[in-house]
Amino acid sequence: MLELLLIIPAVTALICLLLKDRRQVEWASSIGSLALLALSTYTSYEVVTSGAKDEGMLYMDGLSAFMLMLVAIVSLATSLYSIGYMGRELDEGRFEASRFRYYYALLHGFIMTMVLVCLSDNLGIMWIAIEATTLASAFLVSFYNNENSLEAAWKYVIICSVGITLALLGTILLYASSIQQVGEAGGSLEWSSLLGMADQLDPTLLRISFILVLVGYGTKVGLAPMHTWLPDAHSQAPTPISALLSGVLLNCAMYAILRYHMISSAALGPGFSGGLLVLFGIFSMAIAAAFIILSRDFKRLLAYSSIEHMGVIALGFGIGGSLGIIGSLLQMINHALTKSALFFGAGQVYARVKTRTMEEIKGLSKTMPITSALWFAAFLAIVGCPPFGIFVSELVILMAGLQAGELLAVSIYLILLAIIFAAMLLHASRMIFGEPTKVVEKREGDIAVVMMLVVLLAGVLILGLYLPQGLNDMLEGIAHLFPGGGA
Amino acid sequence: MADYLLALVQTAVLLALAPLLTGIIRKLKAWMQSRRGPPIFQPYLDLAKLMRKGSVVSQDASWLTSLTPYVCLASMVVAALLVPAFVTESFGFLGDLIVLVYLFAMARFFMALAALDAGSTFGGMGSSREMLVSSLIEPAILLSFFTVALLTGTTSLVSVTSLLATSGASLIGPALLLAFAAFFIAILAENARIPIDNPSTHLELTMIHEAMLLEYSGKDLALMEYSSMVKLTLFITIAWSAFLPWGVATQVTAPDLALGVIIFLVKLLALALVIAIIESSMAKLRLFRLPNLLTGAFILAFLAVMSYFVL
Amino acid sequence: MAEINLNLINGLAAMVLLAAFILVATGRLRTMVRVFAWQSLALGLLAAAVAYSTGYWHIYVVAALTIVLKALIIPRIIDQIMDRIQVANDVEPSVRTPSSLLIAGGMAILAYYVAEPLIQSGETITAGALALSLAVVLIGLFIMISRKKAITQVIGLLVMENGLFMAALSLSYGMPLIVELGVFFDIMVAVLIMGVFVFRINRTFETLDTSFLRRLKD
Amino acid sequence: MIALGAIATTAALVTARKERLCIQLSFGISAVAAIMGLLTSISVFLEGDLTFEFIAFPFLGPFVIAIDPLAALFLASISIVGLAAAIYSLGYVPQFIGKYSIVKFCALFPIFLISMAMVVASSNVLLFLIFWELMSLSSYLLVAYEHKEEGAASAAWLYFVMAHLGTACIAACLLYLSYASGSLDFHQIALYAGQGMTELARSSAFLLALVGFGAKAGIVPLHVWLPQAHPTAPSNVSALMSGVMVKLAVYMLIRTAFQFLHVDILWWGLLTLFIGSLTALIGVLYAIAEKDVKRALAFSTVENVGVILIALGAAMVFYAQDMLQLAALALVACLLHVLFHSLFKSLLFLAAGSVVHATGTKDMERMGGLAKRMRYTSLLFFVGALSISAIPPFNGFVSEWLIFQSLLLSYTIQDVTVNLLMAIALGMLALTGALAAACFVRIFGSVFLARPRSEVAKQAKEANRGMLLAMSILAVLCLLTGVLSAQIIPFVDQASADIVGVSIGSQITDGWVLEVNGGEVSSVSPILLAALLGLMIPFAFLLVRSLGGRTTRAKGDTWDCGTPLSPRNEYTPTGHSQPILRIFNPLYRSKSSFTFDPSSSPYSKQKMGYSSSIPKLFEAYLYEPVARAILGVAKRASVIQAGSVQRYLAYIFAALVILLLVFR
Repeated sequence: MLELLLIIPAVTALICLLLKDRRQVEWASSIGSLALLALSTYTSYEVVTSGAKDEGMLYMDGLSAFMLMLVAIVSLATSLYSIGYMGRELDEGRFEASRFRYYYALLHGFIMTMVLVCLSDNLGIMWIAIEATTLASAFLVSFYNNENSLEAAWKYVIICSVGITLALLGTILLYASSIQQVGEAGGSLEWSSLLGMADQLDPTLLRISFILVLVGYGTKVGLAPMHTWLPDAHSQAPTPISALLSGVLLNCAMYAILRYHMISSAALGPGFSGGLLVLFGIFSMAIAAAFIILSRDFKRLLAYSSIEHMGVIALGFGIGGSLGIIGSLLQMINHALTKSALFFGAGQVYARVKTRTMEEIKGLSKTMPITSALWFAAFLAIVGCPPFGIFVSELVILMAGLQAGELLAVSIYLILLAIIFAAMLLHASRMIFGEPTKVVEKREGDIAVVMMLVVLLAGVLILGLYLPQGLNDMLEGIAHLFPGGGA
Repeated sequence: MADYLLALVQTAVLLALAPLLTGIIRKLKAWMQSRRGPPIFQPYLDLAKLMRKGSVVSQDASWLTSLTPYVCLASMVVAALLVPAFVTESFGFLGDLIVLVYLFAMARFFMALAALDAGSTFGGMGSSREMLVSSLIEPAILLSFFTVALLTGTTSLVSVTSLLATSGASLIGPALLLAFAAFFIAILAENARIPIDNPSTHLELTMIHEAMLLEYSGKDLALMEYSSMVKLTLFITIAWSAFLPWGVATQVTAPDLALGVIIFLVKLLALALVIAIIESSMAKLRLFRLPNLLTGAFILAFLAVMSYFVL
Repeated sequence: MAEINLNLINGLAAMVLLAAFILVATGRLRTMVRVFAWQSLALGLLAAAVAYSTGYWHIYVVAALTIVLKALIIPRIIDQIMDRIQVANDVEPSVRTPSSLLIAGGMAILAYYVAEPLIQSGETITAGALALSLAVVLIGLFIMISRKKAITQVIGLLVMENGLFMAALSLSYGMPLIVELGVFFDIMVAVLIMGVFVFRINRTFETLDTSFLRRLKD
Repeated sequence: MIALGAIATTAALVTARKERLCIQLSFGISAVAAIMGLLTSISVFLEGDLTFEFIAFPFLGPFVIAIDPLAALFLASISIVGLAAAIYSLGYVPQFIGKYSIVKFCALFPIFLISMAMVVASSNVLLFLIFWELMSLSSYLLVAYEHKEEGAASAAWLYFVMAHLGTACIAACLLYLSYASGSLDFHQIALYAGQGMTELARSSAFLLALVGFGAKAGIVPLHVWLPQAHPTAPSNVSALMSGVMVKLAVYMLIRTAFQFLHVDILWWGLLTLFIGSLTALIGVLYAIAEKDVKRALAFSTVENVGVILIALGAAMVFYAQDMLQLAALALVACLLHVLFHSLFKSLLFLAAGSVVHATGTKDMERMGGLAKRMRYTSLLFFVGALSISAIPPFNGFVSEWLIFQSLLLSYTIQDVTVNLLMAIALGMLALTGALAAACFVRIFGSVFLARPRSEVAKQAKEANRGMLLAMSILAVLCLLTGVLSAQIIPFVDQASADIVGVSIGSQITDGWVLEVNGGEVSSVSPILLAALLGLMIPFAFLLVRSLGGRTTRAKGDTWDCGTPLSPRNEYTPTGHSQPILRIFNPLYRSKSSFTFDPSSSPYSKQKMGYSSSIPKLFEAYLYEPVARAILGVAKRASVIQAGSVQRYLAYIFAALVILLLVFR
């Protein structure tokens, strides 16, 4: 039954490839992602109620159901948005008409690989899926085919493949440790069985394998020293793709690290891997803070804010405890929704003002009042203002940090959050308020996008004020999955 | 009920004596500068003359100018109600030392505003300098009252006087004397006497208090002059009854009362003499040298507090 | 009989490391591709030897695949690319050869330092090869860092893959078959994509020198 | 109340198009909501606490909303000022119709009001933090409302960043307390927080709370945003902000210090006392030197916050010496001053708003002579000025008198150094009081009296009815609370008894008279004073009429000793404050410069210019260096993203090597 989840995006990709006419391709892609969302809601509902589903190669428990929902929601939003966006790009002749089909095919191929990451039980398969995401998205990043996007794509491919090779080495070491301990027959790469026999694994091997995995997949997540590809890729890729990239791809890579984190905390106790996650989390926030202050291009600004939020999520999981895990999971959803809203808004602003350097943009609230108001609300949400969810999830992580006694990390976390808050808000308020510099006639962004922004922001707003019971049980279920997280 | 009547009489005496006191000071000053000087009842005659005159008001002035004279007089009379002069009876429950300070502040507030109202430079200069002087001297006044509160445990003037009067010489220590000295400087500052301000001239450089009255004429001028005279008498009576009240009648019996009144008059004359001596021997300090004197008063009061605790 | 096998395996592993060192030393692209082919061949033979000594048939399949894919097909693809683009043959290393050799030596020592505790606990016959494979991985990474040309970065990545495969062999006689196949498939696709990109870069930048790729920065 | 607020916001959003209706609807409903708030607070005083529970985040447990007397007191002040501001906005907001979007203002105003009410009502840490930040967010958007003016957006930004820093400190402190006591609920924290923590932890928690709430209240080193944000905000918002929002920080500081940490360390009280007097002095000094009328009022808010902190510090010192009677007295004085300040400061801001609305400028130099043109506004401003300068019959006098009494009674503490510090605080408070009076003489004099100094001031016309009604409500309240303070104190005492544990209501009030320690220390009867003063004025008028006969009152021009008087040689605000500026120069470090017109003969100069500027000390020495440091670090860090792939790979390589070495 889980295979169906993989087949849908694959089939949609194929159909898009074959269809010639633009309208049909658009319809096919939206139906495909709609079906994906429906099926994933059904399966995750089943998982929450009747426990994990193990079907040979594929395995689905609370955490993967959660990730699947995330992937499905954001991909639906992206495919709907790209209809309008790519349509306008096509009319402006930014790329040849023939490559229109490739865009949608690659998009759904990319979605399929991400679904595979969430579902695969075998760590090897998961590695292959992540490698596939890199390859699929490499073409999408270089879709515009100009120098900058090519450079960004090249860097993206090279850095990520290096990272993933290191991760493969980590997987090999883990696999080897499972063989030595249990003998030839028991050796398996299914993380569920590995989790079972975690305490018998050889600690030194496990420690080195976690380091390699953390550095490897950390490159895909964009944690601090390995984040360098992220701002280039996000700013050069077409807007829907960068929304998908930062909304979901980073989370999938984080999901992979979490699997290893589960195994290593079961074997070595949460101290080791948790400490590393906290270290990388704080380091990424620091680097992101430095660059947010200086950045001049608003898409790069959003990319750095993704690095910062991934740092916060890593910090949350590193601190652990049921509060820490629930806080980071909440942070993941809120970040995915808000970041996609921000990118969609950015697309609208770019379409209107035709420049990405923030100094030249002024008085947006005059040129496009509603869209800029929503965009500003998204900015407020991403820096963590109360009615929106990120404020609550950051507070929950703060509580977890205090309970875990990580006073130093928490105080740095608070200071960095404040600096980022000040810097982001300064950029945003400069763009939104004041007299418009460019004489641009007052015309609203197209309605479809405005509606999408409203839906996304409404989601984050609800999560800020009230946590539905169903979602709450799901989160608590996941918290119990983590060995350390049972508290 | 009797003591309220007595308090009323006491206030009436105070109000009546006020112009006489100013007349005596002027006479003493003149006498010291070896000139005859106007008769001591001259202030009464001036007030009566002014009462009959009509008043001229500048067309730019607002409703505030006509309201201020009455507010000043009212606040001065209410303050008079609270101060025990020669008998330890007054409408004490109405307010204590701090309320007195605020009543004087009220009069000063209205006067300064009225000075600005006519729009002339003199008024503005007078009001800005008056506010400067008052804000520098207020800490000294309150700290001297603080010393009194330390000594007697209460700030209501009536109980302070009765306590100090009955306890005789035991409480007259350095604290009280220092506080009295600080308060004396405050008297000079608040009532625009020589070292701070020159009451007798209209030269814009030297007048602070007079500048504020410049715009007034006729009845309003009479009221303003009268209230500043009452203010001077009140300050002197407070000085005596709050710090060195021996000789104030504590029981309501005829001989005590008579003795109290006589001693009160003698005390008034003594301080008037001291003020007259200072006025004829010292010149007016430059405006920006005033802070040294006024901070000196504050230090005196602070020393008084220190000496109470330390000694 | 077992000793011969052991010596053969260790010898072949040493050959692979030697090839990595030569790669670091060469200045010309063509020879780099040649040396890479030799390295993959040695690796294939190593796999065959391990298969022979352990009797696991699936390693034979993997060994054959390595030889066919990495020793023959990929080098030809790279040669084709280089002919089509007429790229200058020199490698322009940013780090002079002697110092890069010293660094590669340092890498080997680090690899050994890291792998040392693992070797004791490893039961497989080829545990000793782990330190060597780690060294090859690190050297591959170093090649990517120190060489300017885009193609050298591809070759560096492939060398890292070889190191990985050798590590898998030495630790646990390779991964389950499906995973191995998947890994090979991924490498093939990666090389194809990089080839496409190399073409595009050459068309837009007229050179493969990645130092021109410096426009995106903060 | 909350439901009504929500309806107001939705109403505003729904009727976006038709501006007029949207204004009436949203402000009408928020006025009704304010009245409801007032009723709830009164009901709490009469019947007792009001609690209400609901589940928002299941994994965090139930959220509790509880209003105890202390919260009810603040809720009352929010509702009164909210009511007045809502009515005022009916007349004030239409002026924005052309320039800015009305729906934004009408939607945000009720949210701001409701979030303030909820801050007071919530008794759960997370709920409190959410509404606290929501309050800063909505006020940020309102302050940035008139973003066309230059500097508005940056002032709003500074305000929001400072508020956010404050929230970060508060979050750290409150969450640490909830961790120490094991639950998020205020009552649990109040019961258990004390035991679990060491002395160091308690002091650090207190310091965090002081800094966090201080940033919001505007104590000296953190006050920088207040004089920039309040003037840029529309007047009804700045009235709400400085009237009420600043006080909520005091509300939470009281709750944290007394209920959670059971303040039993002496130096906490002394520190608050010291900071309070410093804030008061610096606030008033800057207020006197200020030319912009709303900035002067903002600085005077800083000064009043300082006075409140002095009273609070005194209460803490008494509580630490466990002299509960005196602590209750000081706390009552502090709460009274909070309540009264919210009344007269919002009155002053609303009046200043109508002046700015009428003349279009905030610069006092170009005003003058508005008393005749805006008769009622000047009268109402006058009432506000009287109350803030603590002139007897009005409410400012009563609260300042009580603060003086509590400081005076400090001599009962045995420790001499504390007594001396209290004496110094008394001196500073007296100086600040007098300077405040001077400041408001200057403001009232230069804005309303004498002749108009500019064209703009000449055409000023009276504010419309809605604005006048709102202001007169506040003015009447100022007088009533002053005169009838004896009746109000029992309510305030209920709140302080809840905190300090001892009720002194009976001791303080006896019929119409306010007494301290049952009258044998001192007593004042505001009502009788007012009656006497009220009686005396007509009596004096009659006396004068009887003595001097009919008073003829002729209109002449001001005495100008010959030279024709033009409005230019009136005493301008700069002139008025110049002597004080010179005397306190070491504190100001003001730079003044004279410019001469070189062309004319050396003896008689045609044109002479004098300009004096007060450097912003705190920005220069505290905020700029911090900002420069952060920027410097950021620039150095930006070298990482230098573009070359090799360098990026080198970073990964380095990270890997370091980790392997460290964790082998």
